[in-house]
Amino acid sequence: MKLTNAQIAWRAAQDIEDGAYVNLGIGFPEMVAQFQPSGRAAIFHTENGILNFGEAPPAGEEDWDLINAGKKAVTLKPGAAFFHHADSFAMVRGGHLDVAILGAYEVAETGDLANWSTGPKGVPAVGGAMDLVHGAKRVAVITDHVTKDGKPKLVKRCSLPLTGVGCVTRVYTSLAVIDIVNARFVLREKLPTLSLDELQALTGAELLVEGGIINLNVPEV
Amino acid sequence: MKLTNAQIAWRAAQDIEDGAYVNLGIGFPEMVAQFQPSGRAAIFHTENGILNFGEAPPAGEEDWDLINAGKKAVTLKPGAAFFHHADSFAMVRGGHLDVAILGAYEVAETGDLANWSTGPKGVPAVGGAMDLVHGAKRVAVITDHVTKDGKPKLVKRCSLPLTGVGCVTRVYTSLAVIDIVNARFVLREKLPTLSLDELQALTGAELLVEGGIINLNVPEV
Amino acid sequence: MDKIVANLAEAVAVVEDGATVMIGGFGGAGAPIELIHALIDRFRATGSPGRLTVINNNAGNGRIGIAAMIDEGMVAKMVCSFPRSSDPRAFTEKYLAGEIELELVPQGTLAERIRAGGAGIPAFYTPTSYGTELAAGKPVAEFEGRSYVQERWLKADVALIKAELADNHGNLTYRKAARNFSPLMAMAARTTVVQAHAIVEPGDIDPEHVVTPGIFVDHVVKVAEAAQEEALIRQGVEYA
Amino acid sequence: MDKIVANLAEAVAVVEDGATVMIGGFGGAGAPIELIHALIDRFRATGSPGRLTVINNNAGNGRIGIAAMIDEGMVAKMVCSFPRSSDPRAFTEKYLAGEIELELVPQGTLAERIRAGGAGIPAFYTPTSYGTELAAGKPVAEFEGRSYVQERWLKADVALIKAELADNHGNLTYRKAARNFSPLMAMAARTTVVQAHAIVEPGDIDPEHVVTPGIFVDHVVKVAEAAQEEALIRQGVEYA
Repeated sequence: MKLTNAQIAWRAAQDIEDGAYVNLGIGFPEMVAQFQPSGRAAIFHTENGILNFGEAPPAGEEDWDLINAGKKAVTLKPGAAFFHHADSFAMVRGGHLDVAILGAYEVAETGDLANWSTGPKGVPAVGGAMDLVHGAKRVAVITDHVTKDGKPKLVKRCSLPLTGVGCVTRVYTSLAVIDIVNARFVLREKLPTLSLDELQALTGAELLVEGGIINLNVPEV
Repeated sequence: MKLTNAQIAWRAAQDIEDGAYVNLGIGFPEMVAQFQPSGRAAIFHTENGILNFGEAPPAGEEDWDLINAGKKAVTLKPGAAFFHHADSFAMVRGGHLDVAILGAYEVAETGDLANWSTGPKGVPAVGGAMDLVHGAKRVAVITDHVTKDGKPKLVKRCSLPLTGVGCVTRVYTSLAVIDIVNARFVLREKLPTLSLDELQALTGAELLVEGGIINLNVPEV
Repeated sequence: MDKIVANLAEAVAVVEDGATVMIGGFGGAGAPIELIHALIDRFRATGSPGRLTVINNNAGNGRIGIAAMIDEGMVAKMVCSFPRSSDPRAFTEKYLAGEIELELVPQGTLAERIRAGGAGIPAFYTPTSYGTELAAGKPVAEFEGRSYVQERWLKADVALIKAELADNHGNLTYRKAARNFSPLMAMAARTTVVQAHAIVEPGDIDPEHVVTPGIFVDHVVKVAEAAQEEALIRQGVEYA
Repeated sequence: MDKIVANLAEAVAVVEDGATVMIGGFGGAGAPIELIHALIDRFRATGSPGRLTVINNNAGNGRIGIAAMIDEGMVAKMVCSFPRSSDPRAFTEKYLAGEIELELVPQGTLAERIRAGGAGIPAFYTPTSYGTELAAGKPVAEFEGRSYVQERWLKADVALIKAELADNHGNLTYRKAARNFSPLMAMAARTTVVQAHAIVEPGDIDPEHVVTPGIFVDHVVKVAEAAQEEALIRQGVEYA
């Protein structure tokens, strides 16, 4: 038993404050926007030059000059702004975003992240990933706890090419919520159906426990 | 006999091409704008964030949010633009201006310019002078040929604090037009009433002559 | 999301003793006179905030605005490019008496250092000031045969700026050349406080026309009838 | 002052063999398809310009635009952050065959390097890519206890960009997120060539709303009915 991607996104969304400025990585992290708790409205930033964009328009009503970083059509909310790429990455690199939520191939207990390259084969592509891991006040990762063939994605040291060094502070997985404190994994929440030993066995570095573990209860979404 | 400031400004204005982007230093250099040859229109830049500003408004009609770098009220011409200070100095430093015309305390044959400080006394103030000497495709100086007490302003090496190193390429003085080529003064034009020896005696470094001296004839303005 | 605050006193409450404060404006254009005077009012009433480092292109004019802050003894240091004006007494007197520190920065370098602070660029190279006394002690490097000076970012605890329109997200426009340093300072300060001529509904500022996106803004106070520093100077007004 | 040129062929005549060409756009938003296709037409007719270095966020999509340039064999090197797209065949095939060079640059670093080129900043420090293979061989330095990578400016011989409105001074506005890299590229190229949806009289663009001031622009050509790259891709259009 594990959380679906939507449930991981839901859990990550609970930690986003009202009025926070948020960048969601392309792909799976984009789902986080769907699960904002009622009464809270984050302002979403896309690195191609929009603040405060909203949902996708209905099919057929796309404006292809109004897209997000994943090149998907979006809409604007009142109070939006357009700006060029240098200003956009000034927001990123300058520490103006409250949260960036990204996907991962591997996260190390040191906070190192690998999420852009699976190695030297094929065409490498980095996009904004290496910029996003620097600057946001909080860099969080959402990910399955293990790879498709069951290997830990939370590891002692990354084996894949790094996106950034010591940048991740919280990981939301399909099994747990884990903070990175002083270059160690600290377990905060886990699925109640899973024992600590079972979770540890699926994790590539030691899980510390400080002051109790909360049950990770996520609704069906 | 020497040129008035207005006549020096007139002479400098003759070298500004139609459509050139020009920054005029505050004070005396601002006069250059009055003497554009007919049929030519330069675009004037002021470092506080305006392109294509025009003359001063009539007294009493000033808008003090519409000023030049000397804090004098100006007007706009059609096709003007406002921008912030970083963009403004990107224009300066990035080589986008065709000409900057500045005043001088001293100009050395090396192209060094001293025009911001007369020494350690009083309150130092530099403004945009050190930025303007870098980046414009052509940095010209307009100045009296000598100081008020008759000392050369065109010198072998500057004695006053430098504004920039090797930056000036042409000097329009009250007596002559002089280019700086390979760190030497090359005389191009002089008042016909003055002999070369007389001009040399008023100049602090050797004047080279290459291919003839043109008579510096300037109308009453 | 509502960044609007009720009054000037609340707007400037964020400035603490010893803070570094960026203040928008080039001469009188863009000078947030009402925010500055609210800060002076607070200092007169409470003795705080003092020992400020103020970053502005100039160092005050006459007996109002930044000059009045200096007169009041609130300012320990000025970072500016041109500490002269039509009436520079306030700064000049304190400076010559050794009672105020001055960091003189070329204007374009000042702008770029502030932008760098806002953009997360800790250092950059510029040709400006190379070979001059203002480059003394700074690292130099050669790129493609030309020499450059390394300059560091400038950041601030608070920016005080003046805008034309604002919405409750903090999106801003400016008025003419009153724009100058303000969009950069909004980026470079931990807390940006804005006095706006008018507050409009979100969406009333066309997203294409936003100059400062709200992400760079923390507090906005409406000052519909703002004074223009140059006009006050010409009227001989003193904030005393 | 008149920067308007009569047609696309004249607009792209400035691009020479071996040139470095910045091309605006992020995916399809802002891609100056008509300028690119005019360049391809010239190449097909004359065999020039070839051996180009192209700077763009991406490396083309489908069989149009930059992808068509690559297919045509005009491009020796791409500088980009993300050489993938919904149909990346053109670049992928040439890259895997070793027939095209790739300089991969993080997106924010790419933007900042282009801005630096336009702003006369030969080098700057950024935290981006520190400790990664994309920082290999680059100088690093520590500021205030944190490590940064030194990055160099990017300049170009020519920029090809798409604007919404232009006047004959070259003042520009953009449409929505089609703005992206274009204002930066206009600054960083020796010659900036613009295709504009409409050409208006000087003064028709409010000086407050100008995004790219004319000083950064050299030639403007009107393309009233410009194609949108993404729309062409979805229609399956190929420029062959």
